[in-house]
Amino acid sequence: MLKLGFLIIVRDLRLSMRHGSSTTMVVSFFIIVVTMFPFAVGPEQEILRKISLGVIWVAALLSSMLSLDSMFQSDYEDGSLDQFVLSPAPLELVVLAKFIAHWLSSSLPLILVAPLLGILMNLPERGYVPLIVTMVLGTPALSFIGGIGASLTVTLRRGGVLLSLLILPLYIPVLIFAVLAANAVIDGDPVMDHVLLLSGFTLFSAAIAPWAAAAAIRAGLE
Amino acid sequence: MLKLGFLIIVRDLRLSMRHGSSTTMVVSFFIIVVTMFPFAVGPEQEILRKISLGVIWVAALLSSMLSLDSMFQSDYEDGSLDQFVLSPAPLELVVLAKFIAHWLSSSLPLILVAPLLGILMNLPERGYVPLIVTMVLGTPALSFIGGIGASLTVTLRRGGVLLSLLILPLYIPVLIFAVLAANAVIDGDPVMDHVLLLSGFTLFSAAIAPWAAAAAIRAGLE
Amino acid sequence: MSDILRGYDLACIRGEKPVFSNLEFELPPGQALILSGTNGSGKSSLLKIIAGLLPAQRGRISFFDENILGDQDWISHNICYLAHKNSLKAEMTVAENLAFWAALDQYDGDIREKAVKVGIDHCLDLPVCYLSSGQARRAALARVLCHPGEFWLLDEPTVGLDSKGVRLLADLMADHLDKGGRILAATHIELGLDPAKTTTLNMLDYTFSAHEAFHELFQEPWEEDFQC
Amino acid sequence: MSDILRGYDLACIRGEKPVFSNLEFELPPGQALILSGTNGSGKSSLLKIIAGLLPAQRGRISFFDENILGDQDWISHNICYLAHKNSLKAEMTVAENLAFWAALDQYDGDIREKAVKVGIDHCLDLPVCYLSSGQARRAALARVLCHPGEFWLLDEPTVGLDSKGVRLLADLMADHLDKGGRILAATHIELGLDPAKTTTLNMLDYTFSAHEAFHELFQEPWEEDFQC
Amino acid sequence: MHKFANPARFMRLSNILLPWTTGLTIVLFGFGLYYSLILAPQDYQMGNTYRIMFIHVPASYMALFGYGVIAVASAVGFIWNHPLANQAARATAPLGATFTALALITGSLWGKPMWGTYWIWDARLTSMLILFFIYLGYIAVWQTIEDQAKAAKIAAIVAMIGIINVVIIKFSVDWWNTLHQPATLIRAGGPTIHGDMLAALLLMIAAFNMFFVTLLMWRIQSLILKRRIRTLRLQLGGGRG
Ligand code: HEM
Ligand SMILES: Nc1ncnc2c1ncn2[C@@H]1O[C@H](COP(=O)(O)OP(=O)(O)OP(=O)(O)O)[C@@H](O)[C@H]1O
Ligand SMILES: Nc1ncnc2c1ncn2[C@@H]1O[C@H](COP(=O)(O)OP(=O)(O)OP(=O)(O)O)[C@@H](O)[C@H]1O
Ligand SMILES: [Mg+2]
Ligand SMILES: [Mg+2]
Repeated sequence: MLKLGFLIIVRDLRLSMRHGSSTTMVVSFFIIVVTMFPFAVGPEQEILRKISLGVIWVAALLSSMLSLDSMFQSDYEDGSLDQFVLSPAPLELVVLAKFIAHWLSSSLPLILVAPLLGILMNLPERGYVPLIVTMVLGTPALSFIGGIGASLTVTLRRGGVLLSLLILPLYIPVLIFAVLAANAVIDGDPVMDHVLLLSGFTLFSAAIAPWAAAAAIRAGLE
Repeated sequence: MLKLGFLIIVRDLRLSMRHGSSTTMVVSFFIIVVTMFPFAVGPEQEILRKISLGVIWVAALLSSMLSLDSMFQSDYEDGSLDQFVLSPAPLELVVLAKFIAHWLSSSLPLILVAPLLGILMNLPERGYVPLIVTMVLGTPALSFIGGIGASLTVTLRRGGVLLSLLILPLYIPVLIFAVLAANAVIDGDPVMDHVLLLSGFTLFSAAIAPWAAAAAIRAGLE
Repeated sequence: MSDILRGYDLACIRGEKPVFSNLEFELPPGQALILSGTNGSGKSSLLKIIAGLLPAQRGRISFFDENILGDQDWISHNICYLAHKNSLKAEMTVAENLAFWAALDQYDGDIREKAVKVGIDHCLDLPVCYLSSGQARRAALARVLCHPGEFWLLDEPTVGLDSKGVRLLADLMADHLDKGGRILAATHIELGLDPAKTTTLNMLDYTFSAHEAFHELFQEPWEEDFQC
Repeated sequence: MSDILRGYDLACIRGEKPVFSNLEFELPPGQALILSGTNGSGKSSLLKIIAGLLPAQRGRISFFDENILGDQDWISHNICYLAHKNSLKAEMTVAENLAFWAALDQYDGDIREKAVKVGIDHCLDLPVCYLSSGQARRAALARVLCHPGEFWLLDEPTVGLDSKGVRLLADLMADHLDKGGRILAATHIELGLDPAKTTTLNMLDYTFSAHEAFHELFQEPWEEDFQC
Repeated sequence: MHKFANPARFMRLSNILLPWTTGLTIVLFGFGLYYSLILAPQDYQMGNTYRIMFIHVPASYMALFGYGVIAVASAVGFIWNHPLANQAARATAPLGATFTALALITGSLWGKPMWGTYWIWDARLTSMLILFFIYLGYIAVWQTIEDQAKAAKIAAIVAMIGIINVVIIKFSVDWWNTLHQPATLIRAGGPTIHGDMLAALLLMIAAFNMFFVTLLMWRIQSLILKRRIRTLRLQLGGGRG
């Protein structure tokens, strides 16, 4: 069982390496979105400092979302999704493996470059560690929730934009808790509550996502 | 000739109306991205006021970009693009028509809802008119430049993310001039320079985009 | 108790369009059932229903007195489904594709040998996007051979194959039947299988009128109190 | 000056893979040229080259002493190309699709009449995503009929068609030939066209060895100083 | 359960009910408007602007009520594959979204005189805004999917996840906001509300509720008829051959 999941993760990671490496592209998108902000809000250090954490998190959300589209879409188009449904591996396992592959290939690299962007955005020094920690705790929830959205829209023609409409509201709790936790550290406030809430939300999404996504795929097949 | 272009515009607009109206979805994405910022940077009215214009413009950029993907992709996948190349309508005309349809179906609605977002983001009252005017002047450039990007990536499998990488840097001049112009109005500074640069950039992109895009499509066919 | 796969009283409605109803079939071991019928008569739909990819409007399919309709577990171990689409990843090579599906379907035979059988071995190291339409179809057929399931559901397997490819396919199907496997295939081409082992099911015998279908959907006569 | 379409010395390399070379063909008015050959022998590639969708490695195609290879203007007014893909928008109805292409290709005949000819008229108001594979192929054939071009390039037009559909297609092709049109078709099926009007081109006569192709690409003897 | 699933029976029942609910809606609105615009006294702080409340509060309740209806109908439709429940969920969505929009609009119109700005990022306002987005997403799902059976299932999943999210959002927004800006701005009423005001408010809420139910029945009827027509048309169009 575990072996099957591992097999799927390896395949998905390999696919994300081929053809111009979608990983590089997610990272570049992340960097570009963040660098647009100094142009958009003006170069004042004070404002940048205040919004830095939020902007980095929003950019991470958007980048992670951007690569969701391909999580099931290409499998659907070439008929592989049907074969996954028919295969002896339970569909819940298949989608879970795909979520993990998505996190590894799109969120993990974001976490690695986030400190660089912190420098660009004038993030206060005490903010780096909380930024990384909240990203580690929060980004899996993005893959899980986003995965539900991807599975809901996969069978729709051009579901891409609908996808964002469905999942962005669900991303908001992650954003709120992550930013609250990181800011609490920066301001020296108590932080455990927020961290627990953030982790709780991630665990909760991990618990429901495989079932919801598998159900959505089964419902969407035609 | 004009008739053919008109035909294509009507077809593309019709397609964007069908199936859950991609227009509605672009607009929703726009609204949602903007509303994420208060969560990310906190609800203080003063900060929101300062970044409002920039955030709205960045969100407009990203939303307009999101719908680019479908500009040629679905035509490529179902073989219509080959037929366009073979049709008596010059490919330059075809892509121009598609750019116009894209602007009508994705940027025009953004311009219409932008004032609402101004309210949410606490945009200063003097900012509304410049926001709208710069959007009218600047968003066509987004469709043109984005269209070049879309045509470059159309023949690549999963070019979506690459697309953003190619065009976001080219969007930055639009962003800079637009925000400078709007801020100049709000601050009561002279504004004509920025407006001229913005319009110039739009005209320039309109002049090169059809040729570049047509060439890219011809080169990409296999 | 019977080792015959039997469909009873099957009905299908797609996108509100009634496709077939009262369909019955029998498939004993070592036999092939060929679905024939005009375009749009519901061949692909029937195969998808049997594979559990489409819900049937009504009816059941029994095997050893169990209803296997929608029984994912049974289906996943016994059925191998070849669709119109090839289920191959364009970015990966043929060998990688086949190895992946074989591992997922828990097949542990020799993949290269199967590839030789469908004449695609010289393309094993090419990415699938470099294949011509017929080569890609052959690769998809190789996947069928690398599946341990006893039941083959083949939806127009000959599409894109040249005449040698069609003969090859017929031989492979005959082999499978000889080994006691069973085949359900939708095709418009005469495959030349042994007539003693082949039954043909004509989809046109099971048409479904809209009137009936509407009752079916809403479970009660409707016209009596509502005319339009 | 000749009204025969003639290909000279055509060669094709795809993705660094040599496909065919020294290919020659002739196509007088009212004639059909059937491309045959095993899977992967280059039939689709040849059609794409003629349609200007793929650059040829070498060679020319002349018509009235002009090289029409890559002459977009000539091609767009004379050639109608049917690919493996159907070029129909899934979200639009069949009628809308046909009307759009007819308008773009500047055809001003009756579309419904053509749809009747391929037996797809009852689906005219259905969105294309509701069609079965054969129905969609028929709709794509209707597009070919709604094209004013004299040259038809058909890439496996019979894919997915039932036997009635294949006969129908053969009749339509015969009609087109009678009117002086010309057809280049890649197919693995015997269409039953008038033998007097049909020539067959076997792609296997024009194989392209890797060695030759290598010279071709680098235009200079290479082996003499480098052996592998 | 399945007896009620029958659309013919629903059509019969709703044809009997509709005239009554329509009449009741009109009567309630008549009284409600009379009470709220004429009988209810002016507020000593807010003057007449407070009368927006008589639209705003019922609309807000209907917005929440609508989502409740969708959630229940979706669950029933998903579990028992109940066609009428699916249609009910679908029919409710645009109504709920409209009332949400109405609550947002009346709220922000009221906000201008009260807070000097149309919008603040207060917890209640924010969660209402997100509810609106969830409504839009739900509607978009129905619009995007042609196949009704499939759309019903997928929309049901969206609705059920949405309800979880509404709860989480409500709670997380409270957290988010209390840290930065204690919500002291809202709440004009409370227990000290004037008797006539209360009567007017209750009447308006009842009127809105009846209005909602009436519209819902109408919409379900028209969805059933639409479906019937589509089936017939598909049969006429898509024969065999
Ligand atoms: C866009 C802005 C607003 C939104 C989205 C909004 C939302 C809501 C909602 C959802 C409710 C009903 C649910 C509940 O009781 O918790 C409600 C009730 C109410 N709102 Fe608003 N509101 C807005 C602005 C205002 C303003 C500006 C005022 C007056 C200063 C106001 C006064 C009230 C009152 C008095 C109630 C009834 C409270 C009760 O009985 O529980 N609202 N609003
Ligand atoms: N996009 C591509 N990139 C690289 N090589 C390709 C590509 N498409 C096809 N080829 C190669 O070119 C050769 C000719 O392909 P083509 O599609 O023309 O064959 P075909 O005669 O149409 O075959 P079939 O009968 O299977 O359709 C094949 O060997 C194939 O591997
Ligand atoms: N996704 C769909 N949504 C709605 N209706 C569909 C869908 N797919 C097919 N249909 C309809 O269902 C009927 C049966 O289609 P199906 O694909 O099963 O036919 P088929 O027998 O396989 O035909 P073909 O020989 O053309 O492949 C057709 O009339 C078609 O219009
Ligand atoms: Mg079929
Ligand atoms: Mg081919």
